[in-house]
Amino acid sequence: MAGLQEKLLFIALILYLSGAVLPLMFRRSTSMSLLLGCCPGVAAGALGLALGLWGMLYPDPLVINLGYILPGVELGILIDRLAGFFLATISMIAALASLYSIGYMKMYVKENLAWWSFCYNLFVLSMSLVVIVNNTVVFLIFWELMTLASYFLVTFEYRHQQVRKAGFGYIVMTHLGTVFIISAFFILSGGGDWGFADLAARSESLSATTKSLVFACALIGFGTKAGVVPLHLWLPSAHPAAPSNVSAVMSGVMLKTAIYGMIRVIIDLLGPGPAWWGGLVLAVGIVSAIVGVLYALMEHDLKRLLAFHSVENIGIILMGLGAGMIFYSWSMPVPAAIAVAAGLFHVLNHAIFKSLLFLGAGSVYYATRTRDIEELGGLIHKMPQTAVLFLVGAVSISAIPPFNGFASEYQIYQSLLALSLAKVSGFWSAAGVLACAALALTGALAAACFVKAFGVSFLARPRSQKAAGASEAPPVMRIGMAPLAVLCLALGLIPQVVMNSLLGVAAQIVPGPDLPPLPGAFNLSLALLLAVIIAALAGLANLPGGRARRTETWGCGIVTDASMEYTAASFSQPVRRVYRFILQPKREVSTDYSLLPYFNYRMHFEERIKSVIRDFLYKPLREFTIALSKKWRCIQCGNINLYLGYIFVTLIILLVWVR
Amino acid sequence: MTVNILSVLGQMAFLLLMAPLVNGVIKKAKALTQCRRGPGILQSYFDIVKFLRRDPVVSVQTSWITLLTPLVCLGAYLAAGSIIPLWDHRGIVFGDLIAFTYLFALARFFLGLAGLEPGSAFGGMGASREMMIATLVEPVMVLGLFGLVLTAGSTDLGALAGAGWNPAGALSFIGLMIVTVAETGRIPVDNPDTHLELTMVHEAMLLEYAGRQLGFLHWAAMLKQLVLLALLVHLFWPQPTGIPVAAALGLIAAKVTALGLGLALTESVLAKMRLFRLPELMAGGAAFCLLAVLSNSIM
Amino acid sequence: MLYLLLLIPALTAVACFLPLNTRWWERFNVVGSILTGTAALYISLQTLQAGSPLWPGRFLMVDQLSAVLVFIIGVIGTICCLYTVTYLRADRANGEMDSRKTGWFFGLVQLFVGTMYLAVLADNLGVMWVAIEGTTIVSALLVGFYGTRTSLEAAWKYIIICTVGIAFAMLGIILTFHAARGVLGAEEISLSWRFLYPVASSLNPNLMKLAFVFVLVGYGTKAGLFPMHTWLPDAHSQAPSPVSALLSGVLLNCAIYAIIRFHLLASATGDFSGRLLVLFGIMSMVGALPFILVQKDIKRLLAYSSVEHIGIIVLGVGLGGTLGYTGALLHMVNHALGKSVLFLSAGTLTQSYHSKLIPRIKGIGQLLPITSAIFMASLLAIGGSPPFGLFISELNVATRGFEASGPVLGFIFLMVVAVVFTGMIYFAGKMYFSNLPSRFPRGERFSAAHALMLLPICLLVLQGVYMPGMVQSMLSKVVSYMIAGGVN
Amino acid sequence: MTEVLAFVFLMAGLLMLSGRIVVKNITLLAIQSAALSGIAFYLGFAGSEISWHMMFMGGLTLAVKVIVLPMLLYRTAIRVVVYREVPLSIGMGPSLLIGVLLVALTYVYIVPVLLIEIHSQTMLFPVALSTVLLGCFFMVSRRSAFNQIIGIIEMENGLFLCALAVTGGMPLIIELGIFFDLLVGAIVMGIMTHKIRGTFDTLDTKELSRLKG
Repeated sequence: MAGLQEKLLFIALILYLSGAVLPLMFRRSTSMSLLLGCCPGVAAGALGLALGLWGMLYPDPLVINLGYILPGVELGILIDRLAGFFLATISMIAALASLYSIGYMKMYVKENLAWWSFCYNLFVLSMSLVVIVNNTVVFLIFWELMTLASYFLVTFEYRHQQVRKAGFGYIVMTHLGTVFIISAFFILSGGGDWGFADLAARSESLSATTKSLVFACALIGFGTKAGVVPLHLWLPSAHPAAPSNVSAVMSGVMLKTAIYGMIRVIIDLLGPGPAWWGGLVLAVGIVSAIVGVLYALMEHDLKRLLAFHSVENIGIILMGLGAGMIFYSWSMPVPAAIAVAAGLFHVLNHAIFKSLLFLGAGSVYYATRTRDIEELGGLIHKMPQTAVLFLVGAVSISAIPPFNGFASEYQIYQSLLALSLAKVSGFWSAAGVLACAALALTGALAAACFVKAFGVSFLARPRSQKAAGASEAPPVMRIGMAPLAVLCLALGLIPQVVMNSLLGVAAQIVPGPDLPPLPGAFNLSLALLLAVIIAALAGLANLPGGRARRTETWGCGIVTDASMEYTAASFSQPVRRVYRFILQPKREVSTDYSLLPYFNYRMHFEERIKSVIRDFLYKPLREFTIALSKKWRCIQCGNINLYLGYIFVTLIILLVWVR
Repeated sequence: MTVNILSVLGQMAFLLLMAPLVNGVIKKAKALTQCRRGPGILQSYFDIVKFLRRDPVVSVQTSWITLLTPLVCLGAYLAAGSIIPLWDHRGIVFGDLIAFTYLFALARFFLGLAGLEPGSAFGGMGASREMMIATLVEPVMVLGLFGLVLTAGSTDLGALAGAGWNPAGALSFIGLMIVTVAETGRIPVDNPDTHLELTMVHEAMLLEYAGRQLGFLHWAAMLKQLVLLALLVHLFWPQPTGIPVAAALGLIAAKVTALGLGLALTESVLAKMRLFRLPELMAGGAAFCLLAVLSNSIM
Repeated sequence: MLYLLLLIPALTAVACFLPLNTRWWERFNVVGSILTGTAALYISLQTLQAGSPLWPGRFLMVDQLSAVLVFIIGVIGTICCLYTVTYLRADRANGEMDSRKTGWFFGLVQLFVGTMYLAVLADNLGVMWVAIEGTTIVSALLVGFYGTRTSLEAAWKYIIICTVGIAFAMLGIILTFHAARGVLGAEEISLSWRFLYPVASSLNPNLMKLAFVFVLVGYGTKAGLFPMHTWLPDAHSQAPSPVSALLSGVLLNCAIYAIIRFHLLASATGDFSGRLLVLFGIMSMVGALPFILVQKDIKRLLAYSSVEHIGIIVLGVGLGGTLGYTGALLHMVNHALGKSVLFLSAGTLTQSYHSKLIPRIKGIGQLLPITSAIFMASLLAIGGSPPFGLFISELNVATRGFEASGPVLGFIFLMVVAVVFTGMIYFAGKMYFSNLPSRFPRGERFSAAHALMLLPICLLVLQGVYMPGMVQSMLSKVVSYMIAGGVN
Repeated sequence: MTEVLAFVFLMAGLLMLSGRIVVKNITLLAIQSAALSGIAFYLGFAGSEISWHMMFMGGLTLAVKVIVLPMLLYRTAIRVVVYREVPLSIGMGPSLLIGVLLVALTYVYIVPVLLIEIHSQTMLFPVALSTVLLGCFFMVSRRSAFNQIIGIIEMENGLFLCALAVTGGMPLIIELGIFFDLLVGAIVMGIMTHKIRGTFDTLDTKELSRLKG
């Protein structure tokens, strides 16, 4: 039985590798290299999906041992339920993104497409391998490969200044984050044993403080990659910089590898810890969710906006995981498993709708060559199908029933409430409800944000020639997006099916009594009810006959045009003003009286928000480091006598110090 | 099964028919408190019928979203209403407190889109304000409702019946009343009777609507108000059990009307607030709900 | 057999000093270096396979440890010598070197390589000292070869500082000799590693401590440990690129090799030497870091990164243990491979941009696609990112750090490495991801030089992802040999 | 006898620190080397039977370091050195003081405390060690490239005395190797001073400080 899986796995790997290498050989013809780069990815993704589902549903894990590849490093493939889940998610998204790329990358025929597909396939390959290896060193190798490949993907359009900046920030922050990950692993292993099994075995014998140290390192390290506040700074600049199909994969699943790492290290390897671990994760989640969505609401760059929403959703996922960790520390395995499963469910859902949205944004960019939503508008007439797909994504990410975003957030709500109802202490009871309120705030802000995003970019009149000249994206791109949209609805209608299989995954991480399957939730009936009512009303609406008459929008007597429409900036202004204590908006209004002394001829209005974290945390740090280094350089001042003096003094000091 | 479906339909019909009446009562009471004669109690029915007769006129900018929105709004509020077990609890589960809250979000989402679609400045303004207010209202609403969940122990509305009938409940009641005022777009948050662009929120989004669709949207607004009041009644003013359906309905109607009168009174004694003073009002509501939560979680 | 390794370079050098024309010199050089390389590879692989010293002579011996060094010199030395040909052609084309001097250049390079072979093959402390001093003298001539102000300055600093250091090392050797004489009697054998290691534990600990201090300062100067590293950036930046590659890839390793030998000797009587090495390792890493962050000159950048990597190696040796030694040895090899390629490709870049300043070197990806790809790859490798071998060796050292002395040391180590990586990737980005000034012609053709530079990269990748079992067993033999204190 | 020579040896080293004038330094260096060879000869004779090894080294030292090298240096100095007086990086007084301190350090701390064994055998060792340190410090304190060569040769003298004192001479072949190695080194440095003089018109190492950072 396992032999088949091995074969499948190796076929998938070979497909990815061929997708990486073949285009380099056929780099002469771009279309050829594009096809060679994308199609194997689709096939391999399908295989990976099958493997992952198998590993997720089949009770005993698939173990493949490949022997010692490096001194003391034994490479083993371990597809247990957790790994299977993540492998399935990654492969599914990657496959669809590859399909989409066939159409999308045609935009870049001038660029080096072979290089793109090399990096892209390597990226997906390392992502898939990161979640299924069972040795920390190999994990780190593929983790870093993933970072490196995505770095080169982010800097694909390196001719733009901000893309270079974004890429640099990305690689620096993730690399520094990796330091913490490595520390976490090695503090845990404390020696030459690098296998996850050894780590798990050793974690029992560790002292509480050491465990907390490992926890902190893991949280910082993986948190950097996942983009939790305040370590999220690279995310909103790096994701938009990449081509949209890549951003879809990065935002959809690459962040999830960090979530995988957290679960693996913190919950699986470390086991139950003190309750404050979970509390901290929960708090981090809340902060990330609210800050992320607030900044998203201020963005007018469609992809930056989506990137900030990734920060938000990672926060929501962490809320679920945090609740699970708290239950775990209270040794309540059943609610713990449910909470973790809720988090995983949101992982899946976010992967689906976020990549759907990014691909939609990519189609918009493909059609209009702009990402600034102030220049868009009226696209629902130009590209109707893309509009529908994007709307589905928008509704799902705003957690609106009956779509999947609502389904997973519902489960997280339940877990947080369970936190309060456990009645362990007044503090936690209050905390649970407050966390729910925070989640509600996040949901409302997200809804506001996507009303803005969809309404401004797809509805009303085109605000620029670019938008006016748009046309529907090529079919292959729409085909790539459609399954995601379908999944958004399907997972929203029958969440209990997914939840039950995810409960199996969670039960593997949080061992306990085997759980009763969740009862069928109400979503389906609710959806049916809605559908019936709306259909009935639709019938009723047309009862007395007569169609809707079309006329110009009423503009108080004058003919309205695009310049009178509500812009994204003006849409978000009330929120900007209400939440100014976080956003710190600065507005400058300058009036130009050049024409007439009393009547202003032209007004210039500008309101920009300040990134508090960058200005007060990162900038000082960077400047301090540079200044210190400049100071330090003076020891190499070019004077040979001084140099000889160094040697001399060193010798004398050592001689004195010997005893 | 059939009985269940019938009862669901019955409850919907009840809500649909009840909503204009409650609105009319509130209007009348308001007028009387302001020493006006005011329209008749049944005026809202006449309005709706009038609107439903007319064919819609829509802007050329609009797409299917504008046509769909009224139906979605009405449907969402109906579904929300049918979640509340007005009489003895039924077999089919359409959702719980969370679903209830998010159905409102569904309606709001589409209303916002519809406001933006015609491309007139009013609609956009209304949409943006509505969304901002929602970000203030929803947390408070969740805080208040889930404070009650702490006592009831479940988010199921059947279990929650009368969960607020305790001292802590009084606090959350005040908080939720403020939420209701904001949600129903009444003074001091919004003024349902104005068409002055500086103060419009809800009406601004409806500005481009006409005829049948406008009727639906007005109806939806009344329904929303009724559903919220009914929820408050269900939570804070428990029904005596074991009474026939008709009596239960009568009681509900009475209680809802009473609450509506309360709303009318508050509305006529208060003055409209500036938009950016709302956070303070909501903070007040949040404070009450928070107190309720704390007292519940300490006990 | 071993004398071959000394004879061939010497003869080649003599041949190159003959007054012939450039073509002949190039031929001699190519033939000589290839012969040397093959011999070296043969010897080292034989020894590593056997896992015991071979061909013991009066002054020469090759055991597992020196076999590793012979391997390094064999690979890097050959590659650099061959690359010298194309480099000098380009130089002559730029008119930066007078074609009559090329013979001298080839000869000196050959001599340089020969002295380094002598240094690692020497079985006698004195001979080793002489050889290392010899490398200083020869390479100083090479560093100053261009005869410009800066190169002369660099050469002068180099020779003076290193000679002073070496002198101290001599003191250490004398003390060791004194200590050994009491045990072995006053003949040459009491200066011979072969005979010293078995009796290492019975040497006088005080003397050995003091001897190690002198040796560390002495050879540490040559190896470029932090406070004594000052000659290194100057020499590396001013020397012709092949020479820089040899200096940083091989010469430093020879000095480290000497230190390791003495460490094995001294560690038999107390862990003093180990602690000292750890101290200097960390100092070198931290001390070199700021220079890397704010650097304008690309070759100086690479030089400082050499200081940092030497620190890593010394740290690994000092920490000891299986992981420590494995990491140190692997890192020696990997760093040699990566850094030499880096210097060679950087040499091509500086030649074609006529500048060493990073701000002037823009858009290398468009000007020299192949070379710049190699450059980036080796830079990432040196930065310590997979799939290259340095990642693994650094992980070994880091693990040992966590194991031996708690989280703090390991964390500092990892942090320094990561920050260095950020610095290097920053400058790499500046050079690679930027737009080429229009005055340059674009594109290049794949040539033998590229093949030369690709070879070590492939080796590095192999070391980073899959190391054949044979190599692993060789490595483990060497490590166990070192743990046993140089005794089979 | 050895005591007297050792004293001369050490004094020469100290006096070098006090001298600003190149020629004077060369003379002192010659004197020091002479003392060294004297010690070698004495040790060679002192033993029960004559140790040819010592004799040979003594002779070599005499020939090369007392006669040839100083002559060469003298010539070069006349031709190359710009100023008769050497620029200092550390003032005369302080440098003398530090020199004395170094000698004290060797005598009081390093040898008696760290190296009891050797201390018990011979009193030449501290002299040698302090001379090595003095030579190094001489190079630190002089800013002239030329004096750095002198300093290196002084250190070398110290090393030889060490070898003599501690081990009674390393194996001959080794010592020869070391000897000629350093000789070649000195010669190469001499050539370099020529070049530097040619390019920089000075030997002041202050000029040799272009490579920074």
